[in-house]
Amino acid sequence: MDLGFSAAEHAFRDEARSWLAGHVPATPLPSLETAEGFAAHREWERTLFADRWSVVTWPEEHGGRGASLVQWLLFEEEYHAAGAPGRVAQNGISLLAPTLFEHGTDEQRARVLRPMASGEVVWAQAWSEPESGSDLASLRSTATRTTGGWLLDGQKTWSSRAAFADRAFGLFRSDPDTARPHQGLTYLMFPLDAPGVTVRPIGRLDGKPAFAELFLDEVFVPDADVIGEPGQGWRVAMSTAGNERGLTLRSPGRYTAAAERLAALWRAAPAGTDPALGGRVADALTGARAYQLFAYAQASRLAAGHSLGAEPSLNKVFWSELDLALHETALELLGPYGALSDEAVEAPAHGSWAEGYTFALAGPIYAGTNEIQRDIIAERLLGLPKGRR
Amino acid sequence: MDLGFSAAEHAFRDEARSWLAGHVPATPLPSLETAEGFAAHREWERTLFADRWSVVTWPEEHGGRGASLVQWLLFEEEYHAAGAPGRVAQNGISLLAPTLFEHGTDEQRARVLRPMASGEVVWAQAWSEPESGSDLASLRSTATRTTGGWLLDGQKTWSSRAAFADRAFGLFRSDPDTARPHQGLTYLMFPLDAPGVTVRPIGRLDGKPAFAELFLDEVFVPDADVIGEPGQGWRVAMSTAGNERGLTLRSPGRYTAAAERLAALWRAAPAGTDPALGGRVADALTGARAYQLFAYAQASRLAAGHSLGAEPSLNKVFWSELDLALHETALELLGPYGALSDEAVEAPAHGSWAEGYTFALAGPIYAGTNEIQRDIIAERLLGLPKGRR
Amino acid sequence: MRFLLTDEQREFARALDGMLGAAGVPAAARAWASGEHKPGRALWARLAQAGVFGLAVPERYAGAGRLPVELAVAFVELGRHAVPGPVVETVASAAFLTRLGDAGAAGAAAAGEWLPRIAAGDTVLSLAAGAPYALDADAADAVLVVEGDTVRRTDAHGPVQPSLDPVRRLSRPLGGTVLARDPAVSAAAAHARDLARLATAAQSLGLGRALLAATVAHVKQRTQFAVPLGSFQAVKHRLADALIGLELAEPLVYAAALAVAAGAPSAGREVAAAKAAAGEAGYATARTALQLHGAVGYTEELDLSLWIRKARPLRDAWGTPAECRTRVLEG
Amino acid sequence: MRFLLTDEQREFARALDGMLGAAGVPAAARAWASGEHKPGRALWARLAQAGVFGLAVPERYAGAGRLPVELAVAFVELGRHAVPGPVVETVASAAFLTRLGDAGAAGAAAAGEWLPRIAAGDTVLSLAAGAPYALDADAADAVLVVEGDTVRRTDAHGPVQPSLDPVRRLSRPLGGTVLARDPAVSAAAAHARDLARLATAAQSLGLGRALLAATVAHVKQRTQFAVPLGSFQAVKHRLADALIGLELAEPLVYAAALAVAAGAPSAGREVAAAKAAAGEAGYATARTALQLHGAVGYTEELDLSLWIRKARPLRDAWGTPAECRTRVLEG
Repeated sequence: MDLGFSAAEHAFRDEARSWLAGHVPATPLPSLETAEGFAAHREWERTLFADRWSVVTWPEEHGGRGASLVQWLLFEEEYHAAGAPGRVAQNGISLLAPTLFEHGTDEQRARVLRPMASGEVVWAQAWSEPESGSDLASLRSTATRTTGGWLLDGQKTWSSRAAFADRAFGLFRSDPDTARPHQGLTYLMFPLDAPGVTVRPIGRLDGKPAFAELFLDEVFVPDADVIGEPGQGWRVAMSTAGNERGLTLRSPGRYTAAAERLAALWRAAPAGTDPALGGRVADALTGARAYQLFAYAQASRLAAGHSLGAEPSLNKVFWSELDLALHETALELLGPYGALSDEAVEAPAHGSWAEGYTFALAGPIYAGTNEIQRDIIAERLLGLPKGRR
Repeated sequence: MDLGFSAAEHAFRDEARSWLAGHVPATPLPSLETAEGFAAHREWERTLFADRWSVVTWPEEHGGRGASLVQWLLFEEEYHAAGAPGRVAQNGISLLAPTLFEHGTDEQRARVLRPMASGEVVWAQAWSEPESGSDLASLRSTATRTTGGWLLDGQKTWSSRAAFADRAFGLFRSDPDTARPHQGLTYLMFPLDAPGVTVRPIGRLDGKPAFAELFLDEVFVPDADVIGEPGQGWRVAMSTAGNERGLTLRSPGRYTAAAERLAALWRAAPAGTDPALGGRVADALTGARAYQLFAYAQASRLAAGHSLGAEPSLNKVFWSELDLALHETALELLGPYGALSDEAVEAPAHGSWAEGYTFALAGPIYAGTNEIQRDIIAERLLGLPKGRR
Repeated sequence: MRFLLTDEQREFARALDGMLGAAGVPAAARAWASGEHKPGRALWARLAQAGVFGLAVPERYAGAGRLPVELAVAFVELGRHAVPGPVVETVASAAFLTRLGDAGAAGAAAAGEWLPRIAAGDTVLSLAAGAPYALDADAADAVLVVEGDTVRRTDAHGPVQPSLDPVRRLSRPLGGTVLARDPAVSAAAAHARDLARLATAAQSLGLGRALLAATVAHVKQRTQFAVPLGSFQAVKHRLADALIGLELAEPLVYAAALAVAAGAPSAGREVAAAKAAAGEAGYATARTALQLHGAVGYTEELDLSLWIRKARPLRDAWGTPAECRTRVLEG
Repeated sequence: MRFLLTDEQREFARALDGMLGAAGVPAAARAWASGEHKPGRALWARLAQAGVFGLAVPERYAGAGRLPVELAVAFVELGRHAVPGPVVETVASAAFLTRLGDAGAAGAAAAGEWLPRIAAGDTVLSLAAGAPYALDADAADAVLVVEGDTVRRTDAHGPVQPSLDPVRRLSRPLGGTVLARDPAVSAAAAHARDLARLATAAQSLGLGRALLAATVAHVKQRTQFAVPLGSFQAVKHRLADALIGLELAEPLVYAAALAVAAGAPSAGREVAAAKAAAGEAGYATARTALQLHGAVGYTEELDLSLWIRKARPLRDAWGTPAECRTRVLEG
């Protein structure tokens, strides 16, 4: 049992730190969820990619550094500690790329990955449909066979970043006659500017168009943009849904950095601040550290050849509740200034606490609600009986 | 809308207060859950009854004062504020007596009520069976017809106070052939010292025999001790299970008094006490006041001829969680002395906080677990669909 | 003792509920958020006509007399319908000006000038006391700014600072003229703060009731895994907890109103307890509403967002739960 | 970085688990609670034989060297099996005496006298530092009492004060002789406190694991309303939360052990964080175990009660969550 890092890990961390010190913008970029901010963040992805910091765990041939998961954790710690911008390429990198690595063709990888990592092509996910929230197997949008490809019809929703993104990926029902709802689905990539695609931005709680509805009317997708076998989409999507991806969706570095900033707020709090908030700051520090260490242990197990199984459901519940508690504590520490939106000129820390709070409110909902995750934990990790809810 | 009390209510409260001031033992009685304490508490019931303070809401003919529910609430406030002893007659008074008033015969009331109220006959409830906890309809103990009465067989458990009590009441399956589990049950009263009854005391968490297992082997019960019609026991038991009884099971006075004592602990806490505990003390004060006011509103509605329906489920969840939070806060305020059991010579306040904590731990379990109560709240008060859990 | 709303009070609530339900409040709130106050002011006039503002104004100033219970009843409905604007600040200003008038202090003339206009719905006031920002100063006819024993009135304010509830527009009051400098000012401000807490607690309660009702309706109708969402035990229990929080906060609110009405020494403590409990219950219900609506609850498209976003600022306005708990402990 | 227990550490845990599972610990614990220490002392000897106490004793005193990670591994198992006695106090005493010996202070002779005997399981020590009571003074060969720069040893104690966990017997140490009066005493006591916190955190973790396992087994087997209790979503979610708490506390415990092993400046903070998290997770799991077992969980008849009653005192021993949070904030 050893928490010491190797010379290579130290060197990697140092290199990341000094690169970030030289490149992270001095003032925060405009919000990622605005047109202006989206463009600025896309530019930032280009900067990251140019020096091979966009996708450190990818092979060098695709613009990465072949970094280990541990190195990625260290990079993320440095990244968030440096206050670097949010990642507009995140959806593609964390949701689509693992699927391409496992199920894509060489041609797809060669064509898709580099532009994804450089921000040239920003990807949106298109999983949910109006009647399919947690119950993804009940999808209704269709992919119909046509010459050289497929025609997509139907409606997708809660497509993060789709208001400004270039392309999207999702599951479509290619065989309506299967007996079970998980069968007959196909995993496809499609352009958001193609004929037949209508993108209707949806404002989240703070009004920013953080996601969109997609209306698809005979949208042509060539065979080259099917991932895996047609009809096998559910298996393709699920095979990379857990495990490493559950860990990499939200890195511990995000929370260790936020907890440190929270502790700084606490230390600077004016006299008369509710002393009970101190305990909550301590809990945030401890929670962030716990998640960091838990991830180290998971990375160690993966490196030792173990699988995580359903364990990432623990991560999801934990980081989403930590994030919310942390930001609620921050807003309380800010007193009357905690009421300001991130767009207020006088908002503390350029509005990052307000933005973080709004973002955190969604945490228990997306990527599988925490209710679903607790069911999974109980059934798959504790072995409790399925079936009734 | 008026929170002012009438002259009669004031007079009643004043009379109770001055009687209590003259009669409440200066030092607490030994624990109710011990043989010695049981005897002392039985004696206290006799004292209460002698001056008609045992069952204030009962008609005068049965030893009460015909007091209103509001007067009862005021009496309970005074009772607990005075630090008066726990009520060993409580099970009979709050669980059996309402059933007798509604479904008993004049003969039963004349025979049973006064000795119950005076502590001469202490009653234990015998609802649960080893395989029937929350699921009371699955009872297996039987009542078999015999000349002039019934023979009871089977096993009951979690029979509160049965280790020292005189008689018990419960439901028995008198017709094993009914289609539905709620049918064919009969409500009976039986002696705990009769031939065929074996009482095995069970120690609760602190070791005290607060309840017992009852083994029944052809225990004869005369027809005179059936309440309501044979076979109608479920209906008889349930008709008084909710409504007023849900309110009177745990009076608000218990919590307002405990919250005031908690606030006194807080004011006397040594320097260096966790300041966050202050917020929890305030919450206990507010919670106790809320429950008091909620009960006033319920009493007002009952007086106006309304019914409470499933509402007492709200009371149950609220007071049980309040009680636990309040006692956990007290133990924290007591620092190292909060670890002592009520039997420790150095236990603060004669061990009442420790005893109260142990008792509070059971609150979310008995009288319908809080999980069951939340199901009831959701289904009956909010109208959510039944069936799945 | 009869701790129940009277038939008249219930009827008043029902009438307000009906009026507000038909008045297009969500549209007015959205307009208000964009700085367009006309529909909100029209709504304001209707509230005045229904007698809401007169409940904080004595009869000698053309009000209905100070009626805190009825005021609480009204503010539950204002919360239930997420009415925009400095409604709390205006009635608190009325309470402040009335006290100032009672004390015969320097600002008494202001009471005579403004109170009848407040009752009539012609004047919208904001109030800042011990806080950097005033609510909706850009929509108000004036802002009263209390600092210690001094009260100023001003029409000027700094740039609007959007808040997490965009319908609540905050800005710093600037400059202004001194209305009064008198020891009675701080006493009047303390009383006004209590009334503001009471009205805000009532709003939180009404807001929570509306959120609970909307969420119960949603989970009955929305199916997942082929059954209604509301048949899942986790959903049931979360909604049961929301109901418990609101049901137990409600009597605290009305008891606090009675204490204020009676001028009881306990009023400050009771108002604080009600504010903490109702504010927390409202916010907890909003979190539940958001979680159980899922992504659709997280959008500003549903009117639900008007309610969800308001829960936290109401919880904190005029006394955070921590401040209120401290007040409760003071006894 | 390889933040995993080694095969040797796992094997050590497995061996202890097996030994304790077969050793009749619950009976020993019940005897201990009644003041009958013989079975507990026999168990103590077997723990010593397995090398547990030597993990806190340097090699020069016939120990295995100071091995905080292995000590944490061992104490997880001691917690899992609810082992009675001042196990934490004895290893903390060992840490204290070792430091005193290192400092060459007046009490160094005591190190030479006691440490080999602690490692061998021949000496049971209790330790009181800044607290009125010592744990199991009636069972210990001696109690070390630290006050500021002074440490006393005593065999005398006041009457046993039963605690809410009857297996934990508290009493006031009385009188005694001064072992040392030296600035090194308080530094050694601070170090001992950290080790006590670490060991207690590990116990809480093991205790919680055992409670969770027992409760999962119970709800799989127990039926209500014709289905297993474990098929109810409310039951599932409560157990899921217990697992989350324990899983996330575990790495804090081992990281704290590594920090202590390395003598890192962060050790005190890390130990405090681990103590708070593991203590709260253990207590929360005990509450869940009690609730989901229902009435049967509330009796002392089931051995489960030995675990349930220990969760809260372990949470509070050697630093309540509040004290530990304060320590975390100090950085």
